[in-house]
Amino acid sequence: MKPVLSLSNVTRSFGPIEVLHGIDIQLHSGEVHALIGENGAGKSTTMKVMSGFLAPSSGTVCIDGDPVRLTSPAQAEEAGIVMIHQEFNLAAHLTVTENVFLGREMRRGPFLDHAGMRKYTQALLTRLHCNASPDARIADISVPDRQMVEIAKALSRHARVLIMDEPTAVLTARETEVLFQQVDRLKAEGVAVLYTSHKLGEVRRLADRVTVLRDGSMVLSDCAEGMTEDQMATAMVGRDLSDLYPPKRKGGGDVVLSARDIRVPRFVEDASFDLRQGEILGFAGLVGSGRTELMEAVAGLRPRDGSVTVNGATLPADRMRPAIQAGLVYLTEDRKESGLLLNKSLRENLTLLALERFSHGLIDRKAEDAALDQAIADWDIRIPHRDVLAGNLSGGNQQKLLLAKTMLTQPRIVIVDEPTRGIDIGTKQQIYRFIHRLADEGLSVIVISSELPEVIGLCDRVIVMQRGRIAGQVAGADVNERAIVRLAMGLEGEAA
Amino acid sequence: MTATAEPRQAPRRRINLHAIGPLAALGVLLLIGIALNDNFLSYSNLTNVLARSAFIGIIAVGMTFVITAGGLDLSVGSMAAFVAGVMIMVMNALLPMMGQGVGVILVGILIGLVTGLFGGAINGLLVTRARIEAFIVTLGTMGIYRSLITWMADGGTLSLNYELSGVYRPVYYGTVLGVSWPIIVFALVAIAGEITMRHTRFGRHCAAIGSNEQVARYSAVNVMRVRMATYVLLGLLVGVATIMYVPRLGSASAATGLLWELEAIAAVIIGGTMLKGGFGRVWGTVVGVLILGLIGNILNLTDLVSPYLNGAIQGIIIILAVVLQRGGIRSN
Amino acid sequence: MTATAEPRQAPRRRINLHAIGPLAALGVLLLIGIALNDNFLSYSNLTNVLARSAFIGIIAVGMTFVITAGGLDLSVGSMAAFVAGVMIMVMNALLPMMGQGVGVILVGILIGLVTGLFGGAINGLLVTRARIEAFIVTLGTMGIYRSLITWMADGGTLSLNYELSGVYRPVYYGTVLGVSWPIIVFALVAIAGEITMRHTRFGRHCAAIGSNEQVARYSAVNVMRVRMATYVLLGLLVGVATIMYVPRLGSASAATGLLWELEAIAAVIIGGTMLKGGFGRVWGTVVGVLILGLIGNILNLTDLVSPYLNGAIQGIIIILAVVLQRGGIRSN
Amino acid sequence: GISIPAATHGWAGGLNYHAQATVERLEEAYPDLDFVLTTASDPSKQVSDIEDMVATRNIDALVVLPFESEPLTAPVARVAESGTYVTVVDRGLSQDGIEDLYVAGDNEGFGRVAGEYFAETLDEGSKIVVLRGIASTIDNERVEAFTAAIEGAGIEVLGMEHGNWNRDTSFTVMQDFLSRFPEIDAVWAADDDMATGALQAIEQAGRSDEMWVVGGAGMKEIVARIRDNDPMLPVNVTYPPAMIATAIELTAMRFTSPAPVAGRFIIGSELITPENAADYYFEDSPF
Ligand SMILES: Nc1ncnc2c1ncn2[C@@H]1O[C@H](COP(=O)(O)OP(=O)(O)OP(=O)(O)O)[C@@H](O)[C@H]1O
Ligand SMILES: Nc1ncnc2c1ncn2[C@@H]1O[C@H](COP(=O)(O)OP(=O)(O)OP(=O)(O)O)[C@@H](O)[C@H]1O
Ligand SMILES: [Mg+2]
Ligand SMILES: [Mg+2]
Repeated sequence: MKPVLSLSNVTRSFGPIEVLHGIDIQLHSGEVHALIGENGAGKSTTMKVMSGFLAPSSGTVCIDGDPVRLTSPAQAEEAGIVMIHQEFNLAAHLTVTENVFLGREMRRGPFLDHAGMRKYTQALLTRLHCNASPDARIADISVPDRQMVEIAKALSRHARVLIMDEPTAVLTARETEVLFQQVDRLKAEGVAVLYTSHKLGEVRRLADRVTVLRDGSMVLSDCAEGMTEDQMATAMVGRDLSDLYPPKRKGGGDVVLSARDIRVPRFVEDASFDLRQGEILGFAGLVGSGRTELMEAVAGLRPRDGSVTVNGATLPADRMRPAIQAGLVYLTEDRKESGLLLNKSLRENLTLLALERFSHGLIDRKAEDAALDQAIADWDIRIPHRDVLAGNLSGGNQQKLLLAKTMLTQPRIVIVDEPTRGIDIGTKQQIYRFIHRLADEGLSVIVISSELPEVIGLCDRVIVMQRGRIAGQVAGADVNERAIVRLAMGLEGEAA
Repeated sequence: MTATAEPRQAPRRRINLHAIGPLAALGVLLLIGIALNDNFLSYSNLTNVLARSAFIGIIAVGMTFVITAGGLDLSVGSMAAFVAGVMIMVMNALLPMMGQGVGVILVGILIGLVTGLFGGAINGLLVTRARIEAFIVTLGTMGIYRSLITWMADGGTLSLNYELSGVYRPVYYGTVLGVSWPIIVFALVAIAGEITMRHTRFGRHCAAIGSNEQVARYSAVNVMRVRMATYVLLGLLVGVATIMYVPRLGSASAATGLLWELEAIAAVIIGGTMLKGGFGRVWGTVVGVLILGLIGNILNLTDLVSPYLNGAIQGIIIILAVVLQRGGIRSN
Repeated sequence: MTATAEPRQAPRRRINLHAIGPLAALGVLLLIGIALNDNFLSYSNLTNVLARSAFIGIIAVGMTFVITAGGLDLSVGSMAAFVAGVMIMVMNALLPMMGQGVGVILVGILIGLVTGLFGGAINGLLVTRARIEAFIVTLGTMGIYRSLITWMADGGTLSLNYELSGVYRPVYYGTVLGVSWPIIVFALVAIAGEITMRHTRFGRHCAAIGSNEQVARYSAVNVMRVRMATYVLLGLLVGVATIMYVPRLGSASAATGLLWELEAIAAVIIGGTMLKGGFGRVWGTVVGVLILGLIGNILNLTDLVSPYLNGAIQGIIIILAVVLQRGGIRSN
Repeated sequence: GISIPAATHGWAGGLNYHAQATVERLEEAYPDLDFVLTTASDPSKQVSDIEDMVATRNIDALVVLPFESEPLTAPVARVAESGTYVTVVDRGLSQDGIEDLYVAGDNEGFGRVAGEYFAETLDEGSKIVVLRGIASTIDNERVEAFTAAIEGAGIEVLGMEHGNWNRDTSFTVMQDFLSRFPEIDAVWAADDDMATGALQAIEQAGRSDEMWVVGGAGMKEIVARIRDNDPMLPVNVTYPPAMIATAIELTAMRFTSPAPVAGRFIIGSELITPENAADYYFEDSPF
C-alpha cells in the first residue's frame, strides 16, 4: 500500500544549523504513527515540514506517492493534511466557534452561517466531553479547554492525515482517554495519524508504529508491537532509564508555609494547608479543580481572602514581590502566556524574575551571561545558538528555561505547576532528581501535576482538590492511585 | 456547587457594561442637550448634527476595519482633502466640454471614488508589501496628500464652478422623505459595515488578523489580501465621504479634513474597538461618531464656558465616555 | 539545496539592517545636505539644527519608554505649551516680589518640572488606574491642555517679562565650550535614556511589559508602577524640554508645541522602536529626531521644490527612511 | 451670532479677545441683546457652528469672519436667505450681495504698503527674504501685492518660505535663511508673530545690525518697539483684529438704533512709524 504522506531524506536547517538530517517517514491510512525523541530532537520540525508550515531544506515530501512542494499550510489542508501545534494556534480574542472555523467559515449565501457553525462546534465539543461554551472567547477558557478546542478545530477539517504535536501535554488522564477514543475512531475511518508525546505509556497504548528521533536523526522506526516503554526510552535517550523516580524520602521539619482559609472568588473555597521544611508536597485533582488558582493566590498573583504565612511572617495578598523576598516562588503552568517573553532573548528571559540580583544600579551583563551559561549547563537546554529567541526553542527546552528562570531567585519554597509539561523522559528523570536534591538541601517543594504517576512517585504527601475545595490528603505509604482518584472524583469527603 | 456554576458570571457583567457603555454615554449627552436647550431635539438640529457627522462617520466605519485588523490610518483627513481637490479640478476642467449638468457631476463622483480607492491601495501596498509600520506609512502619506492639495490649490482654495455647485448641492442638502442624503448614505454604510464585520468572512478574518496574525496565517487566511482590503475599503469610503462633502462647501483647501483622522480614530475607540486590533464593533463606532458630533453641538448650544475651553470640555467628555464604558474606575 | 542556507541568513541580514537602517538614512540625508548647500556643514547650521531638535528630542526619549512599555502619549505637545504658559505666568507674577534675577528663573524652572511631572502623572493614573486606552486618555488631555493654554493666554500670546527674558535667555542661547545648552541637555538626556533602557531594571521591565504584560506580571514586575513611571518620566522630560523652550522666544501661545506629539512618535518609530511595544531603542530615537530635523533644514536650504510641496518631500523621506531600515521592499 | 476662527495664532487671538470684549461690553450696555460666540478650527466646523446657531439659538443676525471664502459662501447665503441679518468680516464671500454689511481689513493694502516701504527704503540690488503665512488665499493676496509693489525697485527676493504665522516655525526658517544667505538686508514677515520669531533668530546669529524686519498687523510688543525707535523694526503695517469689534458694534446698532446699517467698511492697512506708534498701542489686548 502506498503511504498517504511520506518524507524521504528530508533535511531542514535554521540558518547554518541543520536540525533534521535525512528523515524518512511513511504515514499509512488507518495507522497511528508515533514520533518520539528528546526535547529538541526535531519532532515538531518534522511535523511542520509534513504539514507545509516549513519548507524542507532538501529531500522530498510525497502525497500518495507523488512528490509535492507544500508551500503553505493552506495548501496542505487542501490536500487533507491538518496539524495540531504544540504551541496553541488560536486567536485569543475570537470565540471558540470562530476559531474552530477560522479560514473556512460556513456560509449561507454571502453571509456566515452562525447557527450552523455553532451547532457543529457544540457537537464537536460534546463529542470531546469538553464543557467550554462555543461562544466563550479563547482568552477566557482554561488551558486544557484550549487544547480541546485545538483538537475540535482539527477534527472539523475532515483530515486524511492528522498530525498532533504533544496534544496530551496539558490534558489529564480522563481527557486523554477522550482524545484517544476519537483517534481510534479516526483510525477506523482510515485517517493516517502522526502523533508525538513524552508520555510513553500513551505511545504504547495508541501507536501502531514508532519512530525515534535523536538529535535530528532517525535512530529507529519499527512496529510498536512488542516494544516496551523502557526500550523506547533507551532508544530516545541513548542510555538506560530504570529508576525514573528517585527513592522515596521522608520529609518534614518545621512548618515553613501555612495557608489558612484561602478563598479565591469563583475558584477556591476555604483551602488550608501547611508545608514543612524539606517536604515535597503534591497537589492532585482533576483539571479545573482550582489548584492553579490556589497557588497563584498563595504566591500573590491573584486577589484572595485568607492568610498566608511564611516562617511566621504574613504575606500581603495580590503582590508577588514580598512573596519572592520571603523566598517563595511559583512556576506557572502556562509558559506561553505567563511564563516566557517569546520574542526576547534567552538572557532577558532568564534573569527577568531575579533581575535584582544582577543589577547594582546598572545591570551586570557579564553576570547575566554567566548565569545563562550556568543555566544551559545545569538544565541541559539545547539551543541552536545563544542569540536565539525564546520562542524559537523547542517546547521542552522552553520549559527548561522557565524552570531555570524560576530557580534563579534562589528560593526556599518552590511551587511548581506542571513542571514537566512537554519534557522528555530523560530530562524528567533529571528534574525529579533535582527536586529531591532541593528537598534534601532543606527547601520545600509543592508539585502540582496532572500526571498521577509523577505525583505518586515524587511526593511525600499529596493533597487532593475537588471543585475548589481540599478534598483530603494522603501521605507516606498511603499515596496510591486509587486513593487519589477517589478523592479527586469526590467519592470520599474526608477533611484535610 | 457554587464554585463551578459561577466562573463566567463576572466576565459577563463586564462584557455587558462594555457593550452598553457607549450607548449610556450617548444617552447622558442627549439628556444634557435636552436640559440645556429647547431646540436641541428639534428636527433641524438633529438632522444637522447627523448630516455633518456623516463624513467622519463614513470614514470611521472604514477605520473600524483597519484598526480591527491591527492597522491604523492617519492619512484619511488629508486624503479626503486631496480627493476633494481632484474631484473639483476634474469637474471644472470637464465643464467646458460636457456642459453644466449631471454628467459632469457623475464623472466627478466616479473620479472621487477611484482616487479614494487608489489612495487606500497605496497605503495598503506600503503596509503589506513594503512591510512598513502603518503609523509611519500613513503619517507619510498624510503629509504628502496635505502638500498636494496645497499645491493644487496654489496655497489657496480650489472652488467648484458656481453653477456646477448648484447642480451638485442636492447631494448634501437634498432630502428623501425628509431625510438628507448624507444621513441616508451614512446609515447605509454603517449597516453594511456592521453586517460585514459580524456576518461575513472578511469581518471575521479582520478580527483574526488583528488578534494574532500568525494564527490567521496558519488557518489559511490570506493575511496580506485581507489587510490590503481593509485599507482599500477605507480609501473607498474616504471617497464616498468626500462625494458628500464637496457639495457642502463647494471647495477644497489645505484646511479641508484637518484632524479628521484623529476624530475618526477616537470615534472607533470610544465605540469599543480595541486600538491593538482583534476586536471591532461597527455600531459602536457609529455611537462614537454621534458622541463626538453631539459634544460639538452641545457646546454651541450654550454659553456656559469660554469658547477657549471648548477643547477642554471635549477632552473631558471623551475620557468620561470611555470611563463609563469601562464600567467606572475599578481597582485591579 | 539553496533553500537551506537562506532562511536564517535573511533574518540575520535583516537584524543588521534593522540596526544600522536609521543611521544609513541619516547618512544619506547628510550627503544630500552637503551636496545641496555649502553652508550645510557650517558650525552654526549644525548647531542650529541640533539645538532646535533638542525639544522634540528630549520628549522623544521619554516617548521611547512609553511606547516600549506598550503605551502612547498624544498630549506632549499641548502639555509643553501648558507647562510653558504656567512657567511664564508664575515668573511674571513673582517678578514684583522677588525682583528680576536668577531666583525667579529658578522657581520658574522648578514649577516647569513639577507641572510636567503632574501632567505625566495624570496621564499615567488615568491609564493605569482607570484603565482607559492610552490613545483616548492622551487625546483627551491633549485637548484639555491646548484649551487651557489658549484660555490662560486669552487667545493670544503669554510673554515673559522682557527683563526676565534677558536673564533667562542664556539657557537657550548660552554655550559651554561652544556647545549650546539645549544640545548639552539633549545629549545628557539621550545618554541617560540609552543607559536606562539597556542597562537598568526599569528599561528591562518596560520592554517586558510591552512584550507581554502577563508574563511581566508573573515575573514579579509591578506592571502598574512601571507603566505609571513611563508616563511620569515623559511628563518630566516635557518639563525639561519646556525649560529650554521658554527662553528661546520668551512666549507661549495656543500654537506652541503644535504637532510635537506626532513628530516625537514618528522619531521614535523611525528609530526602530516598535509601536506595539516590547522593543525600544533610545539611540534610534535620537537618530530619528535628527533625521526629522535635517529634512526640514535641507528643505529650507534649497529652492528645489515649491514650498507647498515641502510636506510631501517630508512624507516621502520618512517613508523611505523606514524602508531603508527594513532592508528594502521584499515580497512576502 | 458671531462665528470666528479659533485662536490658533496671535492675530486670531487678538480677534478672539476683541470679540469677547465687545460682546461683554454690549451685553452690559444693551441687556436685551443676546450674543452667541463660536470659534472654529476649520471651515467645516465653522459651517457646523453656523448651522447650530440658526437651528438652536434662533439668531437674528450673524457676524461671520469666514475661515475661507468659498466653503462658507453657500452656507452663509442660506442663512441670509432665511432673513437673518448678515455681517461679513475681513474675508469676503465668493459671491457678491449676500451680506448686508461688510467690514474688512485690506489684505492687498497690507502687502502693498509694506512693499512700497521696501521699495522706497532699500537701494537697488538689496537682498531680502520673505516669511509667508499659512498657505491660504489671504497669504496669497498679501504676497502678490507685496511682490507687485517692489517690482522694478531692483530688490532681489532671495527666498520665500512659509512661517505659518507661527513664532517657532519662523524662527526655524529664519535660522536656515541666515545659514543659507550670507547677505540679507531686510526681512518681510507677513505677520508680527513671525517677525518676533525672525528677530530672535537674527539676534542669535549676531547679525542684528545687518538687517531690519517689517512685520504686520500691529502686535503690541512690536508697536512698542517701533515707538522706542528700535533700529531693527523701522515700521509696521496695521491689520487690526479690532475690526471684529467694529463689525459687532455696527451689527448691534441695527437692533438698538433706528438708523439703517448697511454697506462696506474697509479698514485700510496703515503704516505704523515711530512717530505715530503710540496711537496703535493697546495695553490690554493680548495681541
Ligand atoms: N524558528 C527556529 N529558529 C531557530 N531554531 C529553531 C527554530 N525552530 C526550531 N529550532 C530548533 O530546532 C531544533 C528542533 O526543534 P523541535 O521543536 O523540532 O524539537 P522537538 O523535538 O519538537 O522538541 P520538544 O520535545 O521539546 O518539543 C531545536 O534545537 C530548536 O531550537
Ligand atoms: N481565564 C479564565 N477565565 C474564566 N475561567 C477560567 C479561566 N481560567 C480557568 N478557568 C476555569 O477555572 C477553573 C479552574 O481552572 P484550571 O483548569 O486552571 O484549574 P486547575 O485545577 O489548576 O487545573 P490544572 O490541572 O490545569 O492546574 C476551570 O473551570 C476553568 O475552566
Ligand atoms: Mg516540539
Ligand atoms: Mg490550572
